[in-house]
Amino acid sequence: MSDITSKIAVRPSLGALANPTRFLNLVRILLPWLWVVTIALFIAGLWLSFAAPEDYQQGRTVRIMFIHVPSVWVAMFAYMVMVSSALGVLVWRHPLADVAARAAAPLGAAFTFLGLITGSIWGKPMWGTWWVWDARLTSFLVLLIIYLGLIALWRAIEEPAAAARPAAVFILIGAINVPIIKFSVDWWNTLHQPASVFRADGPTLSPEFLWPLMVMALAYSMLFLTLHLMTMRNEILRRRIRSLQITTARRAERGQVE
Amino acid sequence: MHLVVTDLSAIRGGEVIFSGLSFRINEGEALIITGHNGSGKSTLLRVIAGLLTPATGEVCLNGKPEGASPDFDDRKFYEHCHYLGHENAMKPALSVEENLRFWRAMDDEPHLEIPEALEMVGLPALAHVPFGHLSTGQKRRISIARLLVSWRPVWLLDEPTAGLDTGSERQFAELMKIHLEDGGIILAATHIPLGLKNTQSLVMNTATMVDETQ
Amino acid sequence: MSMFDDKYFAYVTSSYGITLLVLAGMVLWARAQFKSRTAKLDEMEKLGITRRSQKR
Amino acid sequence: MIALFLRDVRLSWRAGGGALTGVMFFLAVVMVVPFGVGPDLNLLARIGPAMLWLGALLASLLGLDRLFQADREDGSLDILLMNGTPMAAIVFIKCAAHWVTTGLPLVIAAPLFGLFMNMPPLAIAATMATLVAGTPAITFVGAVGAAVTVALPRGGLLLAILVLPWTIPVLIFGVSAAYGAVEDPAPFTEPFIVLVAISLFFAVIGSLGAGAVLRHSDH
Repeated sequence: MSDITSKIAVRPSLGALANPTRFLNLVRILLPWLWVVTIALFIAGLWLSFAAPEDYQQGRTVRIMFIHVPSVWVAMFAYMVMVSSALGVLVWRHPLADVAARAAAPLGAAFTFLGLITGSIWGKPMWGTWWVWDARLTSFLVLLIIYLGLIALWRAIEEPAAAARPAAVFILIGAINVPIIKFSVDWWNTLHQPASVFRADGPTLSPEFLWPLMVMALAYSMLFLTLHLMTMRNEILRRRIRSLQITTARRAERGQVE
Repeated sequence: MHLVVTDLSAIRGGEVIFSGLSFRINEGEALIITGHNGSGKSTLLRVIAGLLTPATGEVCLNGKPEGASPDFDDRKFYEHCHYLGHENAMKPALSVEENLRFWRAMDDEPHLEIPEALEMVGLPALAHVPFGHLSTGQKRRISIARLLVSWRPVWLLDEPTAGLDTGSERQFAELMKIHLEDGGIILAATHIPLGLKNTQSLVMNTATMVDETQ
Repeated sequence: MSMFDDKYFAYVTSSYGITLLVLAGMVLWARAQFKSRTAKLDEMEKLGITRRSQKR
Repeated sequence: MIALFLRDVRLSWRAGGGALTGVMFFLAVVMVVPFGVGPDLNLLARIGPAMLWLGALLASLLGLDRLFQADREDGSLDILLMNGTPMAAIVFIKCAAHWVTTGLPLVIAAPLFGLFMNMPPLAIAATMATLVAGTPAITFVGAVGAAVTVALPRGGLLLAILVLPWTIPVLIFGVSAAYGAVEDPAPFTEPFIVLVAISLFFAVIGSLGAGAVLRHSDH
């Protein structure tokens, strides 16, 4: 019976964050500040977006842009975080990499779902239907399926260490979809309007729209970062409980001296 | 209360496993079934447990242990039996306590409380541990604990001490003694001497009855 | 108030409403999970510790 | 008996339980249709109810082979067989638990997928109603297939083939009821009532049948 004593197999590796206990302390210290910054950004963003003038065509619905676009960006940002975590698992074998990837998946799925819903509500008055099968929306729906597939994969394999590599490989395979989303508006003639911020020759949005969008995007990103630290902490705790259960069983086995 | 088996025979896959088997076991007695592998020990236990239909013969339980529920007799025979097969009948994803609580709720005659049952098998600390994390020996002892959480007079045990170390074996022999003293009946297919007093033994390959031996 | 009789009003409020629901849901879910796990961990640590010191 | 229901529901959420797989498969089926059929919205709206029904049918057949196999592999099935309760009741409760963890999520997800198929709200509501009435029939009839194939290694595939013929009436009445709600001449209530009748009928036949098969299979 191999004697599993250490709670999480920690190998010497780069970065102070590698040690889960130190990471947990860091999170405990950082969280209050992160919440303060996130809430402040949200207040500023919402205030700015409601101060923005109405769009001459869309009227009031342009306000939906301020919550649709950030959630799409964060959905893809979350996937980028998972891709780097997947590399962390496969290349550098960083012990927290799988934790980071696994913690980001539900958040990414939620932001993707939000992006789909708000986009669909925003599109209804303009396109007349809730959903249209065009390149941008479909590839974004594929992103949601990839997220849900990853969550199902992680839930299917009970042993966390065993799930790390297959999940990482699946993340990398799924990564092809993100550029497709980004450039789908350019490659195919889509109903979805072309990129208006991150473009070769600079944003086409006028400043009073650009500022609320930027602040809201920052607020969303900070929210994601805060939630991601929390879900990573939850995942570490889940693994601690699990290994503590294993050691209790092992100790009961060894303690069986009549 | 006594268990009577008359002219029992079983055929599986067209081949006669055993035939013309009759015996009677009284309250507080045990029957140790031995024989080489594939001699039909498990088949006999599964037939008595009602999981396999016998070719001929019948199994019946006469009389009633004191303190049994009024409608004791009219329930099917196997409802008075606990069966412990090669598998442990526990879900790896559920914790030990959840598994035992489930089996205790499934039977209508609860017996020991779960902590008490775990204490009897010497694993009190494992209540919250998911069953999948236990070692083979511990899993076997938890499936033995299942026999304790609800009361059924007849125990049908197929290699009960498989995977157990000597300490746990002695502990289980102790549990079997207590069950016999409580007026139960035990049929156990095992090679390991369980040190029980009033036992009959049945050697399966020649399917003959060997009378009372220590 | 022109703000309310605008026919787009329903769209804006519903999208903001759903966003608020989902974001708040995520935060509450994360906090609830944290609380239940720390509670379970403390309970097991306490249990775990007494088991170790108590010589059977 | 509630204990068995609660255990199965709780199990489907634990690691390896597969609670999400039914809905995911349903989403995959609905998503693939526009790629095959083309993004023409009113065509999609016309075939919407049929596609939702096909997806729900295949998705609920998906998880059925594990209905008894999991219990057989870990020995629980033997102990359940020795329980005092008649096997039909045990099968009924396991089917109910399976329906709640697989069938119900399909119904809850149907409106979202209805939007993907550009279906009008009335059609979505009708499809949801027919799905609520129809998916139990699939689970119960599938239970008989699951009981028959419980000992076979690749039971899942055989189950789908065995059970598909009996699910055709469910599909026919389900889709016709869904269309009935939208096109005026076609009735909604008549096929819907037949659908409910089929579900109740299969609930009895399926439970009794699967119970008998499990009871008398000398494996």
